[in-house]
Amino acid sequence: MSIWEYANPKKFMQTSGLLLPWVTGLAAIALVVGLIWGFFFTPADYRQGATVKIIFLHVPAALMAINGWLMMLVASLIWLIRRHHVSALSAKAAAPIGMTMTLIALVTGAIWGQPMWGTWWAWDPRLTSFMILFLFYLGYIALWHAIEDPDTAADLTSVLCMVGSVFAILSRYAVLFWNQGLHQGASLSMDKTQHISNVFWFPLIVCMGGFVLLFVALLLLRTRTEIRARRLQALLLRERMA
Amino acid sequence: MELRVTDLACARGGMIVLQDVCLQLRAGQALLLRGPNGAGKTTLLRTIGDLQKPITGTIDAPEDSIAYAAHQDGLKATLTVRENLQFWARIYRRHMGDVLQRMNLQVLADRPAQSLSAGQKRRLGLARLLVTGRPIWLLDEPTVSLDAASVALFGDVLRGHLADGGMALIATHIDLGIKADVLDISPFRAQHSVPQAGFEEAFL
Amino acid sequence: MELRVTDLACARGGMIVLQDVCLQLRAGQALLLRGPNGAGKTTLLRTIGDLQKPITGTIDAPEDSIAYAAHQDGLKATLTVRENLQFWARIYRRHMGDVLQRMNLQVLADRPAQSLSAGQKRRLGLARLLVTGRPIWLLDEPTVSLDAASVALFGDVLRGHLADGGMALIATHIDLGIKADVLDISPFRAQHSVPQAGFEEAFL
Amino acid sequence: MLPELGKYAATVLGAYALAILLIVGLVVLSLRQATRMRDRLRDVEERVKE
Amino acid sequence: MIVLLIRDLRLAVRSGGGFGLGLAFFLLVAVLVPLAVGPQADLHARIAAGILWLGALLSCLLSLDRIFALDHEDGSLDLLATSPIPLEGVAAVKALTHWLVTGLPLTVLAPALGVLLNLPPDGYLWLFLSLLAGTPALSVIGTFGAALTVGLKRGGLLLSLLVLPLYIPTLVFGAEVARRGAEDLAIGVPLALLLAVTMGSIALLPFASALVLRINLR
Amino acid sequence: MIVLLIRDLRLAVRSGGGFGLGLAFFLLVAVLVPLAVGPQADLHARIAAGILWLGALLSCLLSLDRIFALDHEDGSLDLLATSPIPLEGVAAVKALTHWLVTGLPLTVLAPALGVLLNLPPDGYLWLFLSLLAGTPALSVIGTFGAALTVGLKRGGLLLSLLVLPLYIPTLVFGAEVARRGAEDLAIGVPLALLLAVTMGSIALLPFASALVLRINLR
Ligand code: HEM
Ligand SMILES: Nc1ncnc2c1ncn2[C@@H]1O[C@H](COP(=O)(O)OP(=O)(O)OP(=O)(O)O)[C@@H](O)[C@H]1O
Ligand SMILES: Nc1ncnc2c1ncn2[C@@H]1O[C@H](COP(=O)(O)OP(=O)(O)OP(=O)(O)O)[C@@H](O)[C@H]1O
Ligand SMILES: [Mg+2]
Ligand SMILES: [Mg+2]
Repeated sequence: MSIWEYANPKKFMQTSGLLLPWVTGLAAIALVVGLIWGFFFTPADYRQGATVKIIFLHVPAALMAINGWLMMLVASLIWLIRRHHVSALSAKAAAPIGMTMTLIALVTGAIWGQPMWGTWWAWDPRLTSFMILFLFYLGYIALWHAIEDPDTAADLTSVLCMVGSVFAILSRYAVLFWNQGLHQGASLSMDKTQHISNVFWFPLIVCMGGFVLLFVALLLLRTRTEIRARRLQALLLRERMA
Repeated sequence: MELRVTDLACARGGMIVLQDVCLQLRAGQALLLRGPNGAGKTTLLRTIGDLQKPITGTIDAPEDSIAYAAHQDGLKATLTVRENLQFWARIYRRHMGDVLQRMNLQVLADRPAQSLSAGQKRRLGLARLLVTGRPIWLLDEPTVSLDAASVALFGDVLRGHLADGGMALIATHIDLGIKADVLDISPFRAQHSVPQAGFEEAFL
Repeated sequence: MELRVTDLACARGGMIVLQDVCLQLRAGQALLLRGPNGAGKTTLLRTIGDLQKPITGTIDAPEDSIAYAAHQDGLKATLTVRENLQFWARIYRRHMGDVLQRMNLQVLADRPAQSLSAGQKRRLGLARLLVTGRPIWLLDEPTVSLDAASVALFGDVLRGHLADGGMALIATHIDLGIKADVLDISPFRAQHSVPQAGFEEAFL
Repeated sequence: MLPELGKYAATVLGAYALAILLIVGLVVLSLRQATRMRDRLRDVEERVKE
Repeated sequence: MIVLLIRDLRLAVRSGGGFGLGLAFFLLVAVLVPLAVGPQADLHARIAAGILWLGALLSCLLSLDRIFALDHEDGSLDLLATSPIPLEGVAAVKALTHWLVTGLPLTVLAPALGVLLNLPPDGYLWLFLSLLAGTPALSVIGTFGAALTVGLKRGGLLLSLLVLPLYIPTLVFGAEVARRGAEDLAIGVPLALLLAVTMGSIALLPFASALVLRINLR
Repeated sequence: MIVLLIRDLRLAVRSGGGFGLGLAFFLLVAVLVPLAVGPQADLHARIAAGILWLGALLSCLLSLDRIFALDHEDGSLDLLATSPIPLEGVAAVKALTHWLVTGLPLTVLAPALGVLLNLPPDGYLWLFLSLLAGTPALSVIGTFGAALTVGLKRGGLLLSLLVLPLYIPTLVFGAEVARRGAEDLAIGVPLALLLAVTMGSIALLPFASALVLRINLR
């Protein structure tokens, strides 16, 4: 059976209906375990003090903010190439989740920045590119809402997502060029020498898993809502025409 | 040269409006589309004019042979009548010739389009068809706002076009005074059977 | 109650279009304005409707008694048919009553105005007249895009309005199927004599 | 009950509170939209069947 | 007239929101300024109050053309003019709607954007208050400008051009209040002047707008 | 396609000029910034290059909605789509017209406005060159945004919201060139990057615009 089967809305509704409780449960468990572990059972860092505990929200949220956009990009491509409605609707469903994740990363980062750098906000490239990502999400969502016809909206937002991705990457380099920053580099990668210590590493992994699952659960839920909205619209239209 | 539409289904606002439309136009023939308000005449013309995609079915026509005249005339308010026509003539790489005379626009030729009355604008919009040089005309209520004299004038122009081997597909509620077959599109209204359990139907 | 226009001259785009227009409407009377394209029908209606000032002459009508329906219907695309009508009803401090039924709009009541076809939009535009509750209607080509059934429907509505003591002044090129006097406005076309030496005339 | 947060208590608690607020907000919003849509669709499906 | 207000608010919300968009534009300007002038925080702190005021003004400006143009295009302005509501009322309601949809949300958001631009902490309150006092004037003046250009197709740019000079007093006093507030100086005089400008505009300009509308509809 | 270019230029000139208005808006921004941030000359000198770039960008932005909307409203876009000209050509011509009417005059005027803002003398040349290299990208990207929103009534604000994030790379590199030029630093790298962005946009975006237009006309 090909994977495209799941692009059939009926099939998708069945499968996602089965999956949803499990994913939700796992997400809840992972999040609760990870956050409690991180919040209660990790020591304060010798340099950053207790603020290091923010990492368990900040980093997973940042991760999902970027992955959310990537997911939208892939879904948009699938829609443009194979015209599976579910994929367009899932892109629509993902946008608000991604935007919230971006917002969480920004807010926790800002709160963290206050004690660490002595300022809520600095025009560091990482932060700036997140702000820009936030703007891209805003524009994408606004475009979805502005267009009446669902297929046209799907087409246009897909094109915007693709063009936007190119410009988002360009902006990232532009911003890097513009200002070399304060923010720590990505030290998550395994081969880095300055790997953060295991005390923080393990709960962080759990939290990241939790955020991924949370994203998937919300995505399934919202995609189901979008599919239903689409069907509702079609039914109402039919009723009117009859 | 002919226009042949087979088994066409077309949609508007996400709903199939017409189904199984078949029609055929031969050189020199005109066809009047009839149907009550909301029957789907505009939708059908836009689909044949390649402004929207058909849901199913085929439209066979020689390439670059269709000229479409919509409810709106596409006039530029600040350009004069002559400049407006000349622009379209150049776009279609043709000469204007005596088109202004034929649509009785010579006295208005140097007035900006914004200072025309409703019927005068319409005459200019119809004159555009003549400079496209295309054989198949799709006309959506062409005589709206025209007075009797102008309707007759347009009738002459249309007969001339047909005599030259042109074709015309015309949606209208009023009598144009030309000899033409009539196609009532009400029978093609799409049957919206209540969808079954499946979800696929929800997605058109 | 009556509408009386005496010695009216009105201008469009800085040019006097009509001169010495006199007309009179009594309760229950309808008057059809006839005239070729560009004769000045729209200009006359706009002047009587107080959307532009007359150059000379007077327009006598009871205050707040005129409702004007232009080429454009003033619909809000994102509001539904019912909301559109309700808005105007409230503006005129009246109730909608059975207006939707009378214009055969009940099935469309909850659709946004943008999803209507040309003729359906026009029906909604005409329904607005009914909720204004004003006795004098100025109608500029009211039946554009309407199919035969809707024209008949509107004819009924109009007859009802007249029977209730209303009045209507209608510019149209086509037959509405109601009994009414006809006024050809061509004779009122302004004489553009070359202005004499003085400066005043040049400035209208 | 709370772990020792030192002088950064407000910072850490604030960050957690805001982040959790945002997550919960999104979840609640999604759930509400989902139930609403499910109910509306069910109503209409039933009406259409008749 | 309440009816008109309700309809306009509903239209604003339905059409995918003049609501959110003005805010988003404001945010964008706040982000673009540092990208344009470079990343020095001290520099930002010095220009923050002024730039935020300018950003608020520009977002107002961009939404002005919707005030009358939509109603004019679809013919409802003609119909409103012949309706029992006085045109003065229409103009006032339109200005109020514009402020509710644009000025008010901007005012609320502005302090948050102050963070982005390193606005000194003392400045937040005064920025907020100065915008609260000044944005109504922006809406009323803008409505006048919109009424002036209502007949023109896509007169957006001309509108901006006409309105910007009229905005200058509001901008100068408003930005002065916000700046002095941020630097902890006395703000009494500019605040009083700002309030005077606002009150005066609100009291007089709707009449001017109605007059101009009447001329434009002719 | 030349015909289309000529017609559009003629329309731009006749309709009382997108020509003058873009320039005037640019001028106004340059005047308003000092009024908003206060009268310190040293401050102006530091922000001049950036603000002028931002002003140029905003004036471009304001005229974007005219690119397709006028043609869409009066129906000529439908007619153009069924004409022998490919839509890619239409999109390219529209972008070119926009640049000729807006970007080019802005570029020429910018150094003069530099005077108003105390731009250091070294900066004039680089400001001019960076605008010359960057404004075509602004027009092309803007055309894409205008094509996206063409079906929407008064989509002006949404258009700004969609386009501004896309403008960021151009703005950053452009302003960087102008700023470094004013401070006598090396400008090779940002100028090269700016040119790359411009070239890339010009080469690819007209196709995206045509695609989007086709979808919107459906
Ligand atoms: C307001 C803005 C901030 C944003 C948008 C932001 C964004 C990000 C992003 C995107 C990552 C993910 C990096 C990756 O996985 O490769 C990250 C990681 C991180 N951030 Fe932030 N950040 C912000 C502020 C801060 C502040 C103020 C601090 C603390 C001083 C901080 C500390 C960290 C740390 C420790 C990591 C983990 C780095 C690693 O080991 O990978 N961030 N941030
Ligand atoms: N955006 C939309 N959403 C839903 N339905 C629509 C939309 N636009 C049009 N319709 C419907 O599609 C049908 C066909 O419309 P169309 O404009 O083709 O009719 P028409 O035959 O041209 O009518 P008329 O004679 O009034 O011009 C109508 O019933 C109309 O209500
Ligand atoms: N802005 C303008 N400048 C100059 N002349 C104008 C202007 N607008 C209209 N006219 C002229 O005024 C005359 C009257 O126009 P009006 O629209 O009143 O005619 P009408 O009788 O309504 O015609 P139709 O039947 O075509 O609608 C026409 O000859 C028209 O060309
Ligand atoms: Mg039609
Ligand atoms: Mg007329």
